[in-house]
Amino acid sequence: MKKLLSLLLIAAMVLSLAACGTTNAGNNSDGKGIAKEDLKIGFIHISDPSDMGYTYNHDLGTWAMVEKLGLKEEQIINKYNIGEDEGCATAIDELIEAGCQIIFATSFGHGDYMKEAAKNNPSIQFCHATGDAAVTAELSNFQNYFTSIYEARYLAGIAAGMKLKELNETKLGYVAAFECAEVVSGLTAFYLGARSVKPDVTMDVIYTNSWHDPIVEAQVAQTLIDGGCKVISQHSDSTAPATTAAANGVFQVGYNADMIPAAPTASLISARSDWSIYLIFAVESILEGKDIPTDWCQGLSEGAVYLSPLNTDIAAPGTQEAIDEAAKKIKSGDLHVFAGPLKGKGYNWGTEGSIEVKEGEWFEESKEKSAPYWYYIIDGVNVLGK
Amino acid sequence: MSVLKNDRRIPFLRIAKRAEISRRKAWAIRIAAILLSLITGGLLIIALGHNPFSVYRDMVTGSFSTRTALIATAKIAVPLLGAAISIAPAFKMKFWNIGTEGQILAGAIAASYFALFQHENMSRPVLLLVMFLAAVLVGGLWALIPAVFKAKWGTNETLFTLMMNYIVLNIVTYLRTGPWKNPSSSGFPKIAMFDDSARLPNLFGVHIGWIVVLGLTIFMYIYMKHTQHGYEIAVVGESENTARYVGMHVPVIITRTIFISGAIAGLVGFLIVSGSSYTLTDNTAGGYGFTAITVAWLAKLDPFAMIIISIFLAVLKKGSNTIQTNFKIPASASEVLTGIILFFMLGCEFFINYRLIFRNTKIVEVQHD
Amino acid sequence: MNPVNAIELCDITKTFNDIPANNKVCLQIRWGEILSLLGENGSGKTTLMNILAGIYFPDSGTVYINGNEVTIRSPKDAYDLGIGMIHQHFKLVDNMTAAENIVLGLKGKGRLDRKAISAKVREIGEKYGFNVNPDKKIYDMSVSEKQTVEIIKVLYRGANILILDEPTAVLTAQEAEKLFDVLKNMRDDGKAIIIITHKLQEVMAVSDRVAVLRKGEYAGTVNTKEATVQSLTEMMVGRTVSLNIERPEPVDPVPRMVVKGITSYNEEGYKILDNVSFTAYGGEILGIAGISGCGQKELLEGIAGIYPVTPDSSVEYYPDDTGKATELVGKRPMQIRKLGVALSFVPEDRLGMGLVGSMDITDNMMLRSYLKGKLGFTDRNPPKKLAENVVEQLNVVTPGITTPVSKLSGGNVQKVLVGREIAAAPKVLMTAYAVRGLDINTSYTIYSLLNEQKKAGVAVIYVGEDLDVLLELCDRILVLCGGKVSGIVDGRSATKEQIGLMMTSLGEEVKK
Amino acid sequence: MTDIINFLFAAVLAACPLLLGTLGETLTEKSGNLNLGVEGMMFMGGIAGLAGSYYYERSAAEPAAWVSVTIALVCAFLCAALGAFIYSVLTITLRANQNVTGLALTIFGAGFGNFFGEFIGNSTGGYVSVSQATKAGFNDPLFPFLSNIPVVGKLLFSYNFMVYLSLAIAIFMWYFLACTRKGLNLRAVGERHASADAAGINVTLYKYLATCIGGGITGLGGLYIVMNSSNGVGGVWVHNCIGGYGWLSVALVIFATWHPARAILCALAFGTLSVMRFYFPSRIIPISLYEILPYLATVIVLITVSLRKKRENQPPASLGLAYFREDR
Repeated sequence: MKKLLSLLLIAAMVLSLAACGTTNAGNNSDGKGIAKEDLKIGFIHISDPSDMGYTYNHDLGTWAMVEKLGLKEEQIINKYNIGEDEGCATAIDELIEAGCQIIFATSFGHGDYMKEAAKNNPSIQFCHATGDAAVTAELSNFQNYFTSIYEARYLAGIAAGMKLKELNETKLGYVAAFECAEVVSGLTAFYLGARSVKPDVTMDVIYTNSWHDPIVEAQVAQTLIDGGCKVISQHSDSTAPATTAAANGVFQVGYNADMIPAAPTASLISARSDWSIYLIFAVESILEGKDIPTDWCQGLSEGAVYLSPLNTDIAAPGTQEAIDEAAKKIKSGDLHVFAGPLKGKGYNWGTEGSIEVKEGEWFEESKEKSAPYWYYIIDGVNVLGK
Repeated sequence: MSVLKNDRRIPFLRIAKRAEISRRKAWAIRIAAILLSLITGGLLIIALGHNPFSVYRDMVTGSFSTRTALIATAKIAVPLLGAAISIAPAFKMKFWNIGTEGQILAGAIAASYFALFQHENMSRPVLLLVMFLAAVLVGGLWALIPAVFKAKWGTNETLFTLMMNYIVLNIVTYLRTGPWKNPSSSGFPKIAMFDDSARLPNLFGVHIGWIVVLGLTIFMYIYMKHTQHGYEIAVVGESENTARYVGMHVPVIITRTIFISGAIAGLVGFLIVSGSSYTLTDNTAGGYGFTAITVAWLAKLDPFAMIIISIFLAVLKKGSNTIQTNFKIPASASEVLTGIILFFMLGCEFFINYRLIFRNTKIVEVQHD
Repeated sequence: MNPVNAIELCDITKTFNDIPANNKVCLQIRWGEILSLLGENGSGKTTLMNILAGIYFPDSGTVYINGNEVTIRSPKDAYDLGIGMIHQHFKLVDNMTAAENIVLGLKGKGRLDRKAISAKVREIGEKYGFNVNPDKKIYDMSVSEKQTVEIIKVLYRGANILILDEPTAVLTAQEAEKLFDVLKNMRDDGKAIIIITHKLQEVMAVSDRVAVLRKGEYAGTVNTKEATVQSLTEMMVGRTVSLNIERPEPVDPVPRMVVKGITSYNEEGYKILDNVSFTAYGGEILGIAGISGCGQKELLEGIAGIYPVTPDSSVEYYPDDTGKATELVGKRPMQIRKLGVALSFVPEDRLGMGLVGSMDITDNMMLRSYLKGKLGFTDRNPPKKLAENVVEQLNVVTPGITTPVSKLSGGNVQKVLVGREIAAAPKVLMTAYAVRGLDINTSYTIYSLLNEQKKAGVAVIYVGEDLDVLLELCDRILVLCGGKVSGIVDGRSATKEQIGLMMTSLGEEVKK
Repeated sequence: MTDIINFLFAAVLAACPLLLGTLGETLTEKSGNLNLGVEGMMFMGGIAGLAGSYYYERSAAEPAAWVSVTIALVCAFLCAALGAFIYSVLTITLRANQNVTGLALTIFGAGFGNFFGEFIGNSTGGYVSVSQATKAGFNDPLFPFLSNIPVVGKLLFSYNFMVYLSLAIAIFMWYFLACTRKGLNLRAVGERHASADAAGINVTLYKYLATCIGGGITGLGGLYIVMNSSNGVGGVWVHNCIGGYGWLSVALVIFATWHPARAILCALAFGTLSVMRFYFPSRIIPISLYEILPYLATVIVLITVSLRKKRENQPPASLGLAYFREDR
């Protein structure tokens, strides 16, 4: 009896699989745009906004976009806590099933699954932040976007450098997620910013091997502080380094979110992206039936990156002025973040690469494609315990 | 003599083993348990401010109503069923193999090696065959380690197999962050997606693994019911003394059976990487190994009953993804619901095996002297 | 002394799986007496006492302690009422000390005062003449030491009603004697003592009164002085019996199995078999006697290839009269069978070794033959036929051959097992306690089955515990004591006393 | 020198949640219950503690830190004990298989934690965090006046109260098991149900209490991870933040051979291992292989225990078995 029942069940399943045939979700195939009220937007996030970091910040962009375009909350479907694994493919399928015409994924590791889905669902737009595969994928519906966050990091580095100068210390610490170009580009920019005001500064870097693991982030921050770092910064998603810095009486420069509320006695300033600029642009594009560029990257000049307000209670005097001046120069093109002389070495694409930027020259970051590609560790930056 | 004191109350409730229970009654108890668990879950849904009927309805329609939904459900059910099948012979032998998760990963690693590094040297059928064989072999060998210690020295297999899960999980992390890191991912520690030739073909939208697993189900039914090996497994599980009495070589049977168990788990690992995720991640086993233990147990190790239960749990999982989109109920609801259902299902077996005797079935008068 | 009964049981009924173990049993025990509770195996003695000890809760019936009606819901209730039971399988925690076991579960100061406890344990020991080291771990103790701990445990709790379940089964004669002295001391102290046993000579030696249970029912109580072995036996089995077991003369006995110097060590490295040698002849029944735990189990299992024996041991099997022998030592049962050795074995533990309780009769028949199927599959047809035959020929009471054997009664389980072993057409048939727990009728069925085998020229080895049966059934009797052969006597001429002595004193005196 | 002190300090903090998990599971296993749901109970304890503290602070006019901390402790303990209670009802009263029930509890508890973590976040505007005062309550040194003594001050007196609490539990548990009647009774229950029962011990009650209290203690381990900012996530809910700690605790129980005092050292060893890679980075062993070591060590202990058969180091003999008095 039981056996019969189960066999029937299987049979039913197989039949219905077959019967469903080739019906397909998605409807925007004519390129004529979509009525605003029909629009559905899907997001895939690696964590949820309670990380007070990357996802929180990206989520802010979402709601800014919703407000600006006059969308309804129901038109946004957020998938939180989606790992960089098969769960991502499932989440994408869910979003497609729910009728999303455009899907954003925010973490680098989602890229492979976005690409697969883009291949199989040509009528849906897939926009992947921080990724670098869109150029080579040659799919019209798969794009990458990122901000020139290195510019903001450089400015944030100035705040760190000023603080070190005030403390008469020389050591920075950096909680870094992975040894990948996105992270290395950011930490180098931060270091260069600090060095521009405190030339003898050095920086210790430890990798956490995770975008978002507050426990390890705190442990790494503690290790860096125990190793003598007086100002730390981070490329990781949580406020753990900030709170750890506060607990140890040292200072911190944040990323993604204004971390002053989490650590008022430690957090100096944060480098942030304003994702709403891209989100508004991309969503407007599909509403109007226009193409979205394969790679999108904007920075300080366009307002896509900015700094959170300086914590004037603890920042070194003159910090704001120094930052403002450098910002002005970056906007005007007088200052380049990766300006020579620079010498560095790094691993990428499985091989060791090296670079030498001569005095007066500079390295163009995020121009060929949106994702950063500076992956060289320069002198003065020490990677610990690789 | 001292004064003897005694509380004269008969216990409120006593229990006794049941001699026999009709199949119908047993199934009625089980169905009642499922209903009760759904009601409990429903109360939770009400507490969250939703209508339980529409939530349950959406869970079911979200798992079956469209082609994509069906495919997604099947993609969950297939490895779950496969893993449950792999557990069956071990549990029948009363070898508490809770290392299925690790054995799946071990098989997946082996298959991935060929998919990643040897795909250029082989044609697609050969590659898939080699991946299959490697996964089966490595999964089996991985399971063999605790089995040998159990057979030889009686090392506690529950805890041993459990530890093996975490060892292999960290090996995957090591491969991902080290030697197998995709060189073209800007340094990001991720293993590359498989070449097309290392991917399993689809049938009705789902990778052909589902046919393999259904085949395995039938194979396992026959193996356990009608083969000499199956008979030996049953005898060893029931009484090692009896097995030794008739001259079965118990250590050989233990190691052989656990090898088969691990090999099937390894095969499931192959199906997952080659059929649905197309790469190897820390999450490749994705808890299937653990959930499958409950599947196997609830099915009372009957391979056909496992089909129903794994589909049921797959619906829960897929359905809660749907209700996450529809009602903004966090997707972890599936684990909460699964847990509740498992609790009720585990608890209800008691009422099938025992009967209750309440105090008022017999009243004794109090006497004073 | 208190005039009333220590315990009075009225109409106690207890069923397991709808099979009554006790049916309306009534019983009285007085203060200051030793009562023997006598009955065959399976007559419900232990069940009844477990009800008093709070292990089982009766389905119906009333218990009076010292004249008061009580309800015993747990062992704790029993202790509170002054009842202490020493179970046949000791309920001790192995890796704790004697003292710790003794105070287990007792109320008292939160902190364990080990010194005070040890002192009190010694005190009790001295009072009754025990010698026990309170700080010794149970796993380091001998059986009799463990029993002592159990008794002290009960006394420590101030029990004045003691129940001992087959206390002498594991003791040597001297140890048993000592135990009886202690019990008599306690009786004189005013305590009520119940001994469960089925050994009649013990009953006669130690008890004041004897209560008899028969098939779960109360058969009466008599004063020991007025009872005889014969009258008690009748009460136990319910009718006048003369143990007239058929014993045909052996016809043309030929050596079938020659056992030379079997030696074996148990897991703890203790010598459990010491140079045991004998020859089993076709056409005769060789009995093996001994106190339980003297190596009988290991001897049979050693021969069958289940229990490890030293490599210099030898078991030679002679399939025919040509004098060609097959060596069995060092081979597993499967290999032994492959060599064509027709050796059948009915082990002591029927459901734990001889059969698989959860499997049906057919699948149990297949145990010996499951490898006969083709291509690795099992063939259930021959075992099914065999099952049908056994059920029919041995009158196995069962709903059908698809019933799990664990659901059958003890006698029917044994018929299934013996039936299967005989169906294998053995040349050597070993049985261990083949009639333990069976009613008289089934026992006689088994005896006649063994005799049939004997007449067919099979060498039958019969390990038994009832000396009367051994003396009436067997042609020769090998007596084991502490893993050694203390002698082989002729079944027709030997006496119970002679064998009893050999069981306890290595037969040295007898030889002299 | 400071390096080593800092390192040891970090190791102790890393060890604390593990120690709590281990102690709870040790108590549970001493009663013969192998509760594999540690991870689930830690999740339940963690989220309940956070929620209790968070809702108290939102509802109280002037929330006091010590009240908030107490509420968190009580909620964490009770909620995890509730998980253990479900397990107890199923395995003790209803005699369900312990392994399977434990896994079900893991599935349920992890879902419970993540579900309510996300749910509370969603329903209160995205970010759930306890107040700075409560965070300080969990993180500040318990003996600030002593912590400035050189070397010893940092090594012995500068930890938060949870560290001392877990040590106190460990020592008390050791004393309880080794030196008290009730401890003796509990050990007897785990060793042999029937013997304990025959000795008049209420086996069911002991099993329930040990399992539920043990569960509660593991819940405090979960709370530590949620509330503490060193080796924790610092007073917020992070999806899956407890992932892995429960299983590591199960491993540690074996590693410490079911001994609460030894558990302190073993937890410290695991803690040391987990921070060693930051302080003494090795270029030889990759980080992820580092993380295998605890499990590998556990396997080795498991094998040694089964090979040496030393009576004192064995798992409780009745571990994993259900008890029914009238079984024959």
